[in-house]
Amino acid sequence: AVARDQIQVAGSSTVLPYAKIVAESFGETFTNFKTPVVESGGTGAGLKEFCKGVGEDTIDIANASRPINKNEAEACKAAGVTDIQEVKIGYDGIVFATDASNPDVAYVPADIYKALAAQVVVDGKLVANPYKKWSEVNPKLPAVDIAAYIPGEKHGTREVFEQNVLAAGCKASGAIDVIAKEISDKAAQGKACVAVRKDGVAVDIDGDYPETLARIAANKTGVGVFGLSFYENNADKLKVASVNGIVPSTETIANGTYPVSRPLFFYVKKAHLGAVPGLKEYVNFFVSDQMIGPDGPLVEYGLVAAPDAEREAIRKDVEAGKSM
Amino acid sequence: MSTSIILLCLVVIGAAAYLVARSRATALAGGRSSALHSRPAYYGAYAAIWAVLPALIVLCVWLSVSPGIIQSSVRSAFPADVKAQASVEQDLGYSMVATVARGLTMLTSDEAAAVANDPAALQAKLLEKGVPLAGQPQPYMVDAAKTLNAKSMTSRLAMTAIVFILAVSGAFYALRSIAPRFRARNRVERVMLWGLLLASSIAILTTIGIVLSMLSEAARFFAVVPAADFFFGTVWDPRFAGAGSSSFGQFGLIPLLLGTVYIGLVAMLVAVPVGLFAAIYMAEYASPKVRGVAKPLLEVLAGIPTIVYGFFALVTVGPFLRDFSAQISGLLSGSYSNFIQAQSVLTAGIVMGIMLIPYVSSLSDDIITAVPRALRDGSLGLGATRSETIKKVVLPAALPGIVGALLMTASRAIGETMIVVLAAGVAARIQINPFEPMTTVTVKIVNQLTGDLEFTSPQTLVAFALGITLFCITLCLNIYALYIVRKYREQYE
Amino acid sequence: MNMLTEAAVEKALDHKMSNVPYKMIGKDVSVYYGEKRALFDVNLNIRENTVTALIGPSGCGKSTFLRSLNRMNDTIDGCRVTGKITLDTDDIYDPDIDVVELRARVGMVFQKPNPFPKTIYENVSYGPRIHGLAKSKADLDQIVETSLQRAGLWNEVKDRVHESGTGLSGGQQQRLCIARAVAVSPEVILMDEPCSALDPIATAKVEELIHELRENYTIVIVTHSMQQAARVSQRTAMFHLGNLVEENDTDKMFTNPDDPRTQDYIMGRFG
Amino acid sequence: MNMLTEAAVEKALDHKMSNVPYKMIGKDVSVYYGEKRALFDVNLNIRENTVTALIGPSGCGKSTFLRSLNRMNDTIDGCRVTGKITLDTDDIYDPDIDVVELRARVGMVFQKPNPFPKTIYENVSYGPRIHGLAKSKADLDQIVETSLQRAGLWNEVKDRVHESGTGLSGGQQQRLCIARAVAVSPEVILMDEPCSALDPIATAKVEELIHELRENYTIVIVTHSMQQAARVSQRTAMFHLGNLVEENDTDKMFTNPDDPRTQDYIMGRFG
Amino acid sequence: MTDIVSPASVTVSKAPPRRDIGIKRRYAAERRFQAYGIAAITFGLVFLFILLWTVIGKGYTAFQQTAITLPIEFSEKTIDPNNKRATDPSVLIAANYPVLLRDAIVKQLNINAASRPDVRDASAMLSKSAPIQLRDMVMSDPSIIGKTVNVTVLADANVDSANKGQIDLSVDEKNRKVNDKQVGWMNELKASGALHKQFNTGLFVNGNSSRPEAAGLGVALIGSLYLMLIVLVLSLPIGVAASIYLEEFAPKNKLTDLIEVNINNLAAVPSIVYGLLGLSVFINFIGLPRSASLVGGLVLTLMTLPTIIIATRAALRAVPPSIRAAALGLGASKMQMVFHHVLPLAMPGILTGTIIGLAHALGETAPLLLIGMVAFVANAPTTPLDPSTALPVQVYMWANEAERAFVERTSGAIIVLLLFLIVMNMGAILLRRRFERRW
Ligand SMILES: Nc1ncnc2c1ncn2[C@@H]1O[C@H](COP(=O)(O)OP(=O)(O)OP(=O)(O)O)[C@@H](O)[C@H]1O
Ligand SMILES: Nc1ncnc2c1ncn2[C@@H]1O[C@H](COP(=O)(O)OP(=O)(O)OP(=O)(O)O)[C@@H](O)[C@H]1O
Ligand SMILES: [Mg+2]
Ligand SMILES: [Mg+2]
Repeated sequence: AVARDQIQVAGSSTVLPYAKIVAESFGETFTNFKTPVVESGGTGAGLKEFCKGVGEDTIDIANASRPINKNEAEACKAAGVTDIQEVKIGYDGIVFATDASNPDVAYVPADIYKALAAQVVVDGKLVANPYKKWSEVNPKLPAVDIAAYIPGEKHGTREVFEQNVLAAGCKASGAIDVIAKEISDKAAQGKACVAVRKDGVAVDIDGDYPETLARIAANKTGVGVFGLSFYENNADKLKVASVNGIVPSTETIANGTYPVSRPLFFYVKKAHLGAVPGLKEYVNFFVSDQMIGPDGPLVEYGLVAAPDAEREAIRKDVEAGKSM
Repeated sequence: MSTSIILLCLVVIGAAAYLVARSRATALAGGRSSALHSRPAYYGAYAAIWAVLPALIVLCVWLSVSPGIIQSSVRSAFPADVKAQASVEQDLGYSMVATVARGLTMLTSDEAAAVANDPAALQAKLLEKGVPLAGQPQPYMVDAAKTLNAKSMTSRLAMTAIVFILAVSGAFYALRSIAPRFRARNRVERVMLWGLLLASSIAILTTIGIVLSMLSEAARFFAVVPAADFFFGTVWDPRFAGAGSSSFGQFGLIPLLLGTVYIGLVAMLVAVPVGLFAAIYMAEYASPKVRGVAKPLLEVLAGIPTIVYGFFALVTVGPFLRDFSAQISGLLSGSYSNFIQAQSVLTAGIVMGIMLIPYVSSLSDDIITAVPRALRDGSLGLGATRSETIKKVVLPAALPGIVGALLMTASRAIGETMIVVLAAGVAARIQINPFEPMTTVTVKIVNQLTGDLEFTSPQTLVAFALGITLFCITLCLNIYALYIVRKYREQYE
Repeated sequence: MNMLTEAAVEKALDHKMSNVPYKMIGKDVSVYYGEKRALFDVNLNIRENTVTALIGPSGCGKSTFLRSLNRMNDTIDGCRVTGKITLDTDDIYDPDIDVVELRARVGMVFQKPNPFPKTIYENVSYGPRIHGLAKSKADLDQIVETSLQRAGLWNEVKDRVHESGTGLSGGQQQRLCIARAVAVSPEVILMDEPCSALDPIATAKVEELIHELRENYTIVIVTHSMQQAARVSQRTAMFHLGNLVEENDTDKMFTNPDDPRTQDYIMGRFG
Repeated sequence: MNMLTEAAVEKALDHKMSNVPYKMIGKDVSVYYGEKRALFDVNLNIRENTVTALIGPSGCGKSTFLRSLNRMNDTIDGCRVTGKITLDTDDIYDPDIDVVELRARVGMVFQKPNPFPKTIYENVSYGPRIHGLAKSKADLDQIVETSLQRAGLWNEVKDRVHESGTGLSGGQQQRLCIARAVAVSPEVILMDEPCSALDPIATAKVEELIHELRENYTIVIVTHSMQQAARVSQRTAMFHLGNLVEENDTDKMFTNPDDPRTQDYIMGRFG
Repeated sequence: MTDIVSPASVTVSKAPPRRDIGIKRRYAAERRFQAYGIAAITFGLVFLFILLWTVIGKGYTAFQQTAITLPIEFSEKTIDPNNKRATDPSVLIAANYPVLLRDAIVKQLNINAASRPDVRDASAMLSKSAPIQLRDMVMSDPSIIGKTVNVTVLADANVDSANKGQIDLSVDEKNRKVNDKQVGWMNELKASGALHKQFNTGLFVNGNSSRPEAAGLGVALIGSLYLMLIVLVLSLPIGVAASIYLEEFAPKNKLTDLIEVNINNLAAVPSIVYGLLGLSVFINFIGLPRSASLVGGLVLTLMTLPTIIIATRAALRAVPPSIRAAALGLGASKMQMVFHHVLPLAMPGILTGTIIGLAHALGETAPLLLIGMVAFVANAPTTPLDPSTALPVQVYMWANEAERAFVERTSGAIIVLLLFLIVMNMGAILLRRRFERRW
């Protein structure tokens, strides 16, 4: 094959909008290099391509909305991709929102757990979730049917939702103790805590946020799970819910008071740094404050910037070429 | 010489061979073309084939094999310390060499001399020429690039020579063998037949490719998940497998399969009657004008991207059905609760059915039109009405073709994703109410492949298992359909 | 060379042809295929319970006239019929008339055998079935058998009535088509060269059938064979270039035609 | 009743039929359609420059035998021919033989007219074109005209040779097919009831053509008309139930056949 | 002859008793049957109409775009303060063009340059791609430096949306992307004629962009064009050739049965599986580049082949055997028979298969996902080996964008896709009409 003169990036569709902004600015700033190609297709598929091997015909960067895990790293290694650099670019806030016409809502994880878990504790016993209306869960909530549009099992967001909301709610509502009594296996306990009811009240969305938005438009009392950036772009149509009394925003997420967020990454094949023209420049450009800094376009789009010190550390790691 | 020029020359040689052979054949015939076995044009074609085909094959083989050979010979000349590196690193080094080599061909000899011993200058110079390098080339790379250029040049020269020799000698061989009784047509047709055979073998190769590209991953899936759990499992609940969690859930095929069948069935229930009646109307009743307009218009339905249908279902059809059902139940029982969910088998089926209409209507229309008029006359002459004629004579005669079209339609229904995702959701459930959501195998194949899931986990690998399974199931269905068609086939003359 | 068949004997006994009432009356019938005029003001009446033969050189419009008698021309794009044709007292081109009923009353056998790609049984039972002529399966079987017998095909196919009709030889196929038409028991049967694909034995059978049918049915037959016309028909009409040249009692026609063209045609060559 | 045509006169002058060399020799020819055997060890030779008529009741295998003479049976799935058939000295079932060349030498006219859905001109010029029989457009025009003339169709279609061949009447279509076959000037012409759809005038023309062609070509014709067989052929072969019953000089066949079945067939009924 | 027509002898037969052949019932059935036909066509067309209506209704605004004309002063002080451009052209690339724009809009709106929020809000009304536009102007003609020129730059996507009324201005200012001040300026600019709508050429020529106002279908159009050319050039001949072989030449045995079943089965393979195939065969095995339209074309070819083969075989089968016999009887070889007679007669069916197959291929995203064509590509491809996207991919990606302005662009892209489809099919449909005939 002909020597490649264009950076190839693949991976998470959550990171895609940010990578796109960076790639575009990169192409405009470094006129010697072509604008990188950024594929979407999911973290898994991206990492799979990434871990296919080293060389011209493999991609240079994988975007990920979750850290690479052990098995994947091993698969990478087996294919000769030994030197991988992990770069964190910031955080993605995950928010609950309803149609703008609804009154303000405030949740605590326990409410959401009770509304959406497959089994809840009623009178000290585990039973299949009987709740139909929010007001049954918590009298302070409106008396409307529970309908939640949550990320499907293919999404990384789902895991965050389960860990930070359901598991937390499970614990907070005290259900964990009942579960622990009924189920001895530790792993099974965790599972039972985060199992979502399957009677059509909680709807998995395997598509992207616009689908969730459309579903809420069709069912005005439904609650959807969105990325912060998506919410901000559609703030006129959506009303965001506070969790634990904290309204999600870049500030509350960055300082850690809003509980539901996750880091975003990309992974660079270090072997390619010396071989693919522009790759080094792209990585440096990405982590510069011009991009991921608090005034950068990524934050404007909805990324939650990492704190100053963390960004500094990221840049230092990149400079040093620190690999995993 | 560039490949395109070589190709052009081959075309010219082929054309020349064609003309010479043709006129030679004409001359041999001495004006009595019946003295020739074949038309002169066939002799021409025969010579052209000999001139072009072998040369073309050699050209293709050469082009695909030579870079590898050159690469290994260039790499064998790498310095020892480079050779000591891992082979992947050498690969990258080589790609740098290739870039440098490409850049060097763009430099004039003066420029080349100027930067010969200065890698940094070389990099800058190349950048100026539009060939960016990732870093400074090492000295050995420049040498290797020069060797590479030299070798490529030699290879190309040799290839050009051999190709031309082959072309010309092929042409001469063919010209020599021309004789009046020489069966040029048969030879040419044999080549054509091979061409046709080759074309139909692509279908086989595709199948093999599909199976192979899924088999090893599917095997890895079955290494982790017992086949019985997969095939007979009634619960589909793969847990998210991202970082950290190593447990995985249940992978029951049955709910997906049922959903596929159910949604496909509803879609066919919409598409087949509508499509068939549309086809019948266009073929038998409509004036040519109406048909000329309606048919292409309906065909537009096949070309609308499925995501559009998906959003149509999500935004329009689904809520409409939901509210409609609420109205109905309100009228019947007084309680305005919807019994049709916004996402349901019904929604997906209807919308998919609409998309499939042209598959049925256009293909069937062609097939119905092709039924000879004598059959229609025979029936009309007996006093049958037109609809009776169509139902009892025309459709049965057209049946094999129509079944083919229906099979294709069903196939398309099975393979559709986007509409199902948006109209029926992704919840894998076992139930029989068409007003409730269900999902299909294809949806899960796509979703498991494109999510954030860990790619080595069974959650992703299950996509391959699903793919292979679906493939086998549809294969069995097709075999059965073929058997049925054979049995009821009515051949007309 | 003609042997005196039973039919011929009986025909010789037909004296008062001119008194037989008309079953169908064609008045100023013209047919156009698009721009092209294929029939020019033909006035031809068909007598009841009579076999009328249409003869004339190829392309003269025999088939066209025949097809206009049961409005099969309707099915041809761009075909237009003017003038008036009546069946009994009904104007068959009256918009009120029902072509289905018309065609059930005026059956047709075509020039090219066109069996349906179905079994022999289904071919023959098709007409009775759509018109609901059989009350029971046994009834239907009976109709199929009689029709096949009448068409002289029963013995050849009785063991394979459930095999495809298209697997028969050309002649067998045509007889199948005749059986199919007969099965509907129409009032008038139009036959467009029904025997052109038949061998003499089968032809004789069909002619016998025609003779039999004549007692109850009116038959119009297009034929190229003068002998056949002479054998089977009581009236003969001669067409030429889209015009009706002459219509007469068959005997007269073949012995002492009024029109010199008929004379030329009949005497000049023979079939 | 037969008029003594020119052909008949000339035929009467053919004395030494048995001395004419064989153009095609069929030895132990059997044909199977799948399991069904349609021909049983037929030994029939076709003499050069002779018209051989094949007669016999419908379904007896005449068409089948005819089709095996130019290997048209090859095109039917499951059809198998055993025995040996030679054309001149070539075994036509030899794997080395080129069936295309064979069919160009042994032309064929089918029972049902089957013009291509193209113009009349294209229909006729197709054969000469693929065989390269015309050097120029004018040449081709000439061939088309002659062929149509020979088939007695020229006068009817000369103004519309560029209109579709399927728009012709049944008889015209069949003559078009004959013209198409003749245009290739084959050595042997096989005709499967070529006149079954023709009127007497056209039939006479075709018979005349057959007579004309006989001087240079060998002709095998299947017919249901005894008269036609008697008029045009010098040799006649009679088939029955897949067997060759008798083959003989036509004169002898129609006056004093050797086989009682032939006698029955010919005398028992007439066409 | 006269005696026959003489009126005196005309007696008309008496009609026999009418048989009951269920005329009424049968005609009712006939009418029902026809009504079903009309209903079926109407059903299809109505849905087509609804679909088109919603798409066009949402998308037609995408063909217009808000632009702002500003007098821009290309001040040398900002662009090249040290006057080094003669020796180092790269200063022109790195120059601070946003400042030029900021100054221009501040001046135009008479904003206090010291009020930072105001200045930021005003600058935000211009597209982020405007500086690139200025840069390109300066690069192509450095003599412009020092002059003041009227330049029409794109407005920011949010301004565009607001200008088209797609943003509900009654919503709380906090919750929308344009604030009241910006709306005021907008109206001011509109009144002065500086802000106006123009035809959205960028939609057809630009590559993809993360800025809605600058995002275009250029890359996708070229990509789709390549894809369709490749699919047409490969799948039609291969499909027809394969069908001819299977239908006319192949011995009828178990093997050809297998092939037939196999082809039918390939039609049922989910399209994403073709993506898997393309990934493993064309990219990993043969080594073609990722994201290239060549690979996409090959994958779509394989996906389209079954459709074309099935349609073609049905069409070939529908050609009456008598035509074949006629050709063979004249001494045409089987090849000649097929190519001269059978194929032309089968043409309508073949073209239908092609139309439907191509339509399917044109609208397909899933198989392109795995071979890297569902991607952000900004540079227009020059060869089929360059990275590119396709129209449905663009639709898919834009449908998943968060920004409001992408909503109308998604519909706009669908309209373009449909136009593409119609243009593409037109030829085939005209051809098909020519070949159609009844016999
Ligand atoms: N394609 C076929 N498949 C099976 N059987 C066939 C086929 N063609 C003909 N036959 C059978 O072979 C026998 C001989 O048929 P053939 O067509 O040769 O008769 P024929 O003498 O030409 O009759 P006709 O005068 O009616 O045309 C018949 O019994 C017929 O049913
Ligand atoms: N569908 C048609 N379209 C145009 N012209 C037609 C059509 N059918 C017949 N004709 C023309 O009308 C004239 C009469 O045709 P018709 O079929 O009635 O002749 P015919 O007497 O039955 O001939 P034959 O004995 O050959 O069957 C002919 O010139 C024929 O070419
Ligand atoms: Mg006729
Ligand atoms: Mg026959």
